[in-house]
Amino acid sequence: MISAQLPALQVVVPLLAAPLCLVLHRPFAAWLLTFVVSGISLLVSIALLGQILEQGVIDYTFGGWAAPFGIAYHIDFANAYVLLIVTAISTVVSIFAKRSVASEIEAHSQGLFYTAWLLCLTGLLGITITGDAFNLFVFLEISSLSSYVLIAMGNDRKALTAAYQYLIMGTIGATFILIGIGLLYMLTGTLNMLDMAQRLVAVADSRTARTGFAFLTVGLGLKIALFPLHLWLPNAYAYAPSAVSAFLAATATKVAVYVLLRFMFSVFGIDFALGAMPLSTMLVVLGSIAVLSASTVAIFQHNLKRMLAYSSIAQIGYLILGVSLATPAGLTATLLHLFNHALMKGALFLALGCIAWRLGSVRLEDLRGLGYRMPWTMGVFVIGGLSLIGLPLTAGFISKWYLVLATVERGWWPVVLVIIAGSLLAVIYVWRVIETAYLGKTQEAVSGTEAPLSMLVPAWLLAIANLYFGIHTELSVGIASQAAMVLFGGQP
Amino acid sequence: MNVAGLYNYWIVILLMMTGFYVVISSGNLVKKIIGLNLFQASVFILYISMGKVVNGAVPILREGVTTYSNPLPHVLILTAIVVGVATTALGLALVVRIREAYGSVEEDDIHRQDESL
Amino acid sequence: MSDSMLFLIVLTPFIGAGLIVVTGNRPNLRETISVATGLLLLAEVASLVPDVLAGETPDLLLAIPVPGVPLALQVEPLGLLFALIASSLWIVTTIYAIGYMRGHHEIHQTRFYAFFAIAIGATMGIALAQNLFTLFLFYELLTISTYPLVTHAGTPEARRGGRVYLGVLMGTSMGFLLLAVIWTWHLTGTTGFKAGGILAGQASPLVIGILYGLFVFGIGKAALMPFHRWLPAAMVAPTPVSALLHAVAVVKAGVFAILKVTVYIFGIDLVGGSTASTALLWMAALTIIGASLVALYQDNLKRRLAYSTISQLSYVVLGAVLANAASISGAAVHIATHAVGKITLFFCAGAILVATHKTRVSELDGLGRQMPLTMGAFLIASLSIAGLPPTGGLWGKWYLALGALDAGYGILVGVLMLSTLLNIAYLLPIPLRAFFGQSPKTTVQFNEAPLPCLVAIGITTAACVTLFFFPGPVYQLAGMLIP
Amino acid sequence: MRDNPVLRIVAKIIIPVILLFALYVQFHGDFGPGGGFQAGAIFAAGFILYGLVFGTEALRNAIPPGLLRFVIALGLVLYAGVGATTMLLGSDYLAYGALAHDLISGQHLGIFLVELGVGITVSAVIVTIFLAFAGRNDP
Amino acid sequence: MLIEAINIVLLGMLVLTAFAAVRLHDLFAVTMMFGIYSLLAAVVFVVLDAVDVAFTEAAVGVGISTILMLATIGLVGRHEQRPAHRPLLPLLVVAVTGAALVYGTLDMPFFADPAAPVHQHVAPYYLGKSPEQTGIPNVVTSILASYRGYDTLGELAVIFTAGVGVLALLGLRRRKRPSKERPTP
Repeated sequence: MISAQLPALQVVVPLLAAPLCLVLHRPFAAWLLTFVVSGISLLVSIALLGQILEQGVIDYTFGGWAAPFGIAYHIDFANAYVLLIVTAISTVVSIFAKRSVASEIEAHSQGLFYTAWLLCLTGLLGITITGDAFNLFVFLEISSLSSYVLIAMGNDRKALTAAYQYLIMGTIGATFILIGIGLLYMLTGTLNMLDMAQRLVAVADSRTARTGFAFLTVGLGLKIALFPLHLWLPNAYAYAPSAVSAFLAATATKVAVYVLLRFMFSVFGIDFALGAMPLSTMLVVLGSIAVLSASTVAIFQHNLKRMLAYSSIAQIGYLILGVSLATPAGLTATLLHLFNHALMKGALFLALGCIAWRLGSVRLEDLRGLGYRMPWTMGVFVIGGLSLIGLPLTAGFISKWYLVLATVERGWWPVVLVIIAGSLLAVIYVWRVIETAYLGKTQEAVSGTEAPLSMLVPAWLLAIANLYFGIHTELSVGIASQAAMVLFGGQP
Repeated sequence: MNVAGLYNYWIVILLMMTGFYVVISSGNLVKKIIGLNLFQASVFILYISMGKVVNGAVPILREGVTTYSNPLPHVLILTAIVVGVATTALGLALVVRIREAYGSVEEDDIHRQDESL
Repeated sequence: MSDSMLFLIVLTPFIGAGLIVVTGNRPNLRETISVATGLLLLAEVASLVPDVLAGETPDLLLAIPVPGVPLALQVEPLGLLFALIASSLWIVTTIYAIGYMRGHHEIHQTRFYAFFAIAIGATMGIALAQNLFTLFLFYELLTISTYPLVTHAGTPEARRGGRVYLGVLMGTSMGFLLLAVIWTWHLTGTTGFKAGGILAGQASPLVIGILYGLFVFGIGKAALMPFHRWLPAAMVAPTPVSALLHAVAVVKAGVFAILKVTVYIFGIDLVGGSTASTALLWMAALTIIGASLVALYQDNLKRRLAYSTISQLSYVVLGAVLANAASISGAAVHIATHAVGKITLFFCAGAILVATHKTRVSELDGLGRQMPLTMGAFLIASLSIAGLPPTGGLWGKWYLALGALDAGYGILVGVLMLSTLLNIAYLLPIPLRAFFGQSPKTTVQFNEAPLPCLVAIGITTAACVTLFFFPGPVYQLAGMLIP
Repeated sequence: MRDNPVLRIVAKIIIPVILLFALYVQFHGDFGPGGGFQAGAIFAAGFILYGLVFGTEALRNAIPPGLLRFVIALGLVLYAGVGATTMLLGSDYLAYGALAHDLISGQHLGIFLVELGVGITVSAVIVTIFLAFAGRNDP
Repeated sequence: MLIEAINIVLLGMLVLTAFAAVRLHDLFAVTMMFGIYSLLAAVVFVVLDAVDVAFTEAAVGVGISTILMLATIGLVGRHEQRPAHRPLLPLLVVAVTGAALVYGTLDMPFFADPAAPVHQHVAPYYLGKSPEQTGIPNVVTSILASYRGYDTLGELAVIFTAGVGVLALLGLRRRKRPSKERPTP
C-alpha cells in the first residue's frame, strides 16, 4: 500500500514538513527535521528507482482523476535518476548545514532558513517528478522563491542584490516558460506532457509550436544559467550561505537541465527539437563559449566561491555540448556529468564552507598555508579539484571520457578541442588554490585548526563518492545510459 | 491571410512587451518589480483570451445555458496571479532591505558602492 | 602467485609512504623503512624475472572504471627491465638521499621521502601497465606526486618551476595523450597493449600519423622539443629528486611509454611505414643536436645535465621511431645505460653542492684534488654518457646506429657521431678543469661528501663499467621485445 | 488619523462587516465566484484596516508572532493533511471521495476543507506581510 | 459584436495606461497606473467570462500588490532617477521577443473560436462531468479545488513561501534603525 503512494510521498513529505518546521522554529529542532526529512526523501527516491528497475515506468494520479483531466506523475529512469541526485545532495549537505548555518545566520531566523530549505527541496522534487506542464511551473516557482530567500540570507549585503537580480531574471524566465506552456496548451488543449507529446505530433509544424518551444528554451536557459543568460549565477552562489551554495550548485541548475531535456526529447521529440530547428548549432556555439569564457574568468577570481560559480557555468557548457550532439552517447555523457558534477561541486563548496567557518573568508589570499592548518578540509578540496580537472580515478574523468568519446564519434573535432581547453583552464584555476594553500607562506598570527566533524564528514562523503564513482561506474553510467535511452525513446 | 481574428492577441503582446521593457530598461528596483507585474498581468490576459468562446457564458453551470467559456485557463491564471503576488511581496521585501543596506534603490548607485569596496 | 605479485609491486611503495608518514618524527626509523621498502620492492620485481625469461606475461585485473577499459597490470620484458632499473636505483638514491638531505639540512624531509615513495609506486604502475588507460592513470599520478618534490623548497623560484613543470606535463598529457587514448579506443574498442599492435588496419595512414604524433608529443615526459622546458625547470628540486626522477624514473617513464606505444599499440611495421615517422625522426634528431648545443652554454651544472638528458632521451625516441629490431633493443639498452650514467653525474653534482655549495661549472677549477673520488666518478659517467668504452653507454648507441643503418638512414649515424662529440665537449671539460684547472687562491679545504653519498656514487659508477663487460642480461630482455 | 473619532467608529462598524463578507465569499465559492484565496485576501483586509486605523502596534500586540506563524502553517497543514488523510484511507492523494461514504459528499467535504486551508494561510500571510512592511516604518 | 467593441476599448485603455507607466518617473504615479491597469484587466476578465479571475485580480492587483508597492515607496522614496542613456539594448530585446510572439500567433486559432483545440479536448470533460463527479456548479472551483487541486496545494505553498521569505527578510519585531549589513571584506 505504501509502495503505491511513494510518488506522492516523495514531494508531500517535505511539503508537509515545511509548515511544521516553521512552527518548531527552534534551530536544532528545525535542523533535525530538515535532516530527517531529507533522509526519508532519499529513501523514497531509492525505493522509486528500485520499483522502476522492476516494473519500468510508474504512473500516479492525484485526486483520483485520470490524466489528462487530473494531475499525474510519470516517473521513468530519467527523473528517478535526478530525484536521487537531489535528495542525496540535500541529505548530505543538511548534515553539513548544522554548524555552518549556526555560524552564518542569527539563531532567530534559522527556523525560517530550514523552512525555506524544505520548500526548496519540495519545489525541486516536484519539478522533477511531475508529468504535468503547469504543475511543473507551480513547483518551479516554489523552488525559485525559496532559493531567493535562501540566497538573501547570506551575511553579506551583496547577497541581497544577488537575490534580487536572481529574482528578476528568474521571474522573467518563469514568465517565458508560462508563455511557452500557454502556447502549447493553445495548440493541444492539454497540460499533461504525455498527452501533449501525442497531440503535438499533428501540429508540430506550426509557427506557434516553434515559438512555444523557443520561449520554453529561453525561459529554461535563464534557470540553467546557460550563457549568455548566466549573469545572475556568480553573485548568487558567491554570497549565499555556504550550505546553500553547495545545495543549489549541486541541484538547482541540474533540475533545470533535466526539464529542458524532458521538453526537448519527450514532449517535442528529438527531430523537432534538434533536427528541424537550428537549435543544435546554437547550443554548440553557446556551450563552447560558456566553457571557454567562464573557465577563463574563473582564473581571475579572488573570491573562491565566485570562482567555483564561474566554473559551474563552464560545466553547464559541457552539459549543453553533450545535448547538442543529439546522439544517445552525447545524452548519456550529459546525464552522467549531471551526477558527477553534483558530486564534485558539492564537495568543493562544502570544503569552502569549512574554510569560511574557520577563517570567515574564502578569499585566495587568506588560504596561504591552509594545507597544513586544515589538512582534512584541503584534502577534500584537492580531491574535488582533481575531479573537476578530470584526472583518472575521479568521477570527473569518467564524465570527460564519455563526453570526448561522444564528440569524437560525432567527428566534431573543434568541440573536442574546446572540451580539452576547458579542462586545461580548470587545471589553472584549481592549481592556483592548491599552490597557495600548500606553498603559500603561512602568517603565523592566525592559529587555525580543523573544522568540526559534522562538517568534515559530509564533505568527505562527497569526496569519497568522487573517487568511488571514478572507479565503480556500473551505477552512475548504468542509470545514465538507461535514462538517455528512455529520453531517446521519446515518451516520458 | 485573414488576421482579423488575431488583433486581440497582438494588442496583448504589445502590453506584455511594454511590461517586459520596463523590467529590463528601468534602473529603479521598485519600478522593475512594477514592470514585472505589468508583464505578468498581460500574460494573464493572453491566457484568458484563449479561454473565451463566442457567445460563451461564465463557466458556472446553470439551466438553459449550453455554451460556456473554457474554465481551465481561468484556473491556471488564478494560480498564476497568486504566484505573481507572492513574487512581488518577496521582491519588494528585498528592495526594502537593499535600501537599508545601501541607502539607495537605483542600480547604478548600488553598483558604484560595490565597486568602490 | 606472480599475478598477485604485480599488485604487491605497485602497492609496496604506497605502504612504504604510509609508514614513512607515521614514523615521520623519528628520522632513523623513517629512513630505515625507506631503504627496507626499496629492498623489498627490488626483491618482488626480481621474482618476476624467471617467468618473463620463460616467455610468460602474468597479468592482473584490478577494476573496470569504464566498460571495456579495465584498470589492469601485466608484466612484459620492456616493463620488467624498466621496473628493475627504477627499483634498484631507488635503493641507491635513498642511501644517497640520507646523506644529502641531512648534510644539506633540508626541511619537510618526511614529506620528501613519502612523495618519493609514491612517485616510485606510480613508476611501477607505468612499468606494469597492461593498457593505455592504466598507463595514463599512473602517468598523471607520477606528475602529481613529483610536484611537491619539485617545489620542495617552497621558494618563489621553486613555485615558478613547479608551474612550468605541471603546466607542460599536464598540458601535453591532457591535451594530446588523453585524446589519443580515447581516439584509439574509439578506433579499436580496446586500449590493451598487444604484441604486434592493435591499430594495424584500423585507420587510414593519415589518422595513424596524427595519432602517433599525438602520442609522441602527448607523452611530454619524453621531453621531445618543443615540450622540453619542464625538465630544466624541474632542476630546482633537491638533487636526489633530479637524480632519480629527472634522470631516471620520470623521463624514462616518458620514453618507455613511447616505446611501449610504438611496439604494442601501433606495431613497428605500422610506425615504420607511417609518414609521420619521418617527421618525428627529424624532430628527434633536432632535439639530440639542439639540446646538446644548449647544454654547451649552461654554466649551472644541473641545468647542463638536464639539457644533456633531453638530448639523450631523444636517442630512445629515435630508436622507437626507427622501429626495427636493432633500434628498439638499442633504445631499450640505452634506457638502462643512460640511467646509471646520468644518475651518477647527478649524484656527483649533489655531492659537490653538499660539500662546497658550488653549483656552477666555472667554480669547479681544482676541485678534483680535494674531491678525487667524486670527480673520478664524474669522469667515468661522462664517458658512459658520451658512449665511449670502457662504459655501458657504448652499447645503446651501437645498436641504435645499427638500427639507423637497417632503416636506411645513414645520415642519422652521422647525427649520433656529432652528438657524441658534443657530449664530450660539454661533459669532459668539467672533470678536466677539476683535476688540472688552477684552483682559486682562496685556500679553503673541502672534504668529500658524506659517506652515504659516496657509497651511492660508487655503486652507480661500478654499474656503468659493469654494463660494458656484461650487457648480456639487459640485452636479453631488450631482445625479447621484437621476437 | 489615529485619533480621529469618526474614523474609529466607522472602522469599528465596517471591520466586522468585512470579515462577514469574507466568510460569505469563502463558503459561497462553490456556487458563485469566490473561494479561499479571495476570502483570505478580504479577511486580511479587515485586519489591515484595523492596523491602519488603530496603529500597527495595536495590531501587532493583538496577534503575537508565534501565533501568526502557527496560523500560516495551519492552513497549509490542513490542505496537505486532507491529502494525507485520503492517502491513509487507501486512495490517492487528495482523492476526496475517500472522505465520505459517497463520492459527492466526499468531494464537498474535501473541497470545503482545502478552501478553508487556503483561506487561513492566505489571510495570515497577507497580515504578516503587512506587519513586516509596517514594522520597517517605525523611526 | 458588442463584446468585441468593449474589448477593443478596454485593451486600448490598457495600452495607454501601460505606456503612461513607462513614461512616468514618479513611482507613486506609476503605482497608481498599475492599480488602474489591474482594474481594467479585471474588467477585461469579466468581459471574457472569467469572473473568478476578475475577482482575484481586483483583490490582488488593485488591492494587495498596490498597497505593497505604496508601502515600499513609503520606505524607499518615490522618485526614480532618469536613465542617463537611451536604453537601446532593452528596446532590441523587446522588439525581438515581440516579433517572435507575433510570428507565433500566425498559426493560432482565432480569438474566441469555438473550434479551437482548447475547447475540444479536456475542458468539455470538466464542463460535462463536474456536476455528477463533484456536485459543484462553479466549474472553476471544482477544477481548482478538485481536478487540479494539487496545483492549488502548490499555489498555497508558494504563498507560504512568500510569507516565510518576508518573515526571514523583514521580520515582525519592530526594529529601530536597521543596522547596516557587514560590507564585503
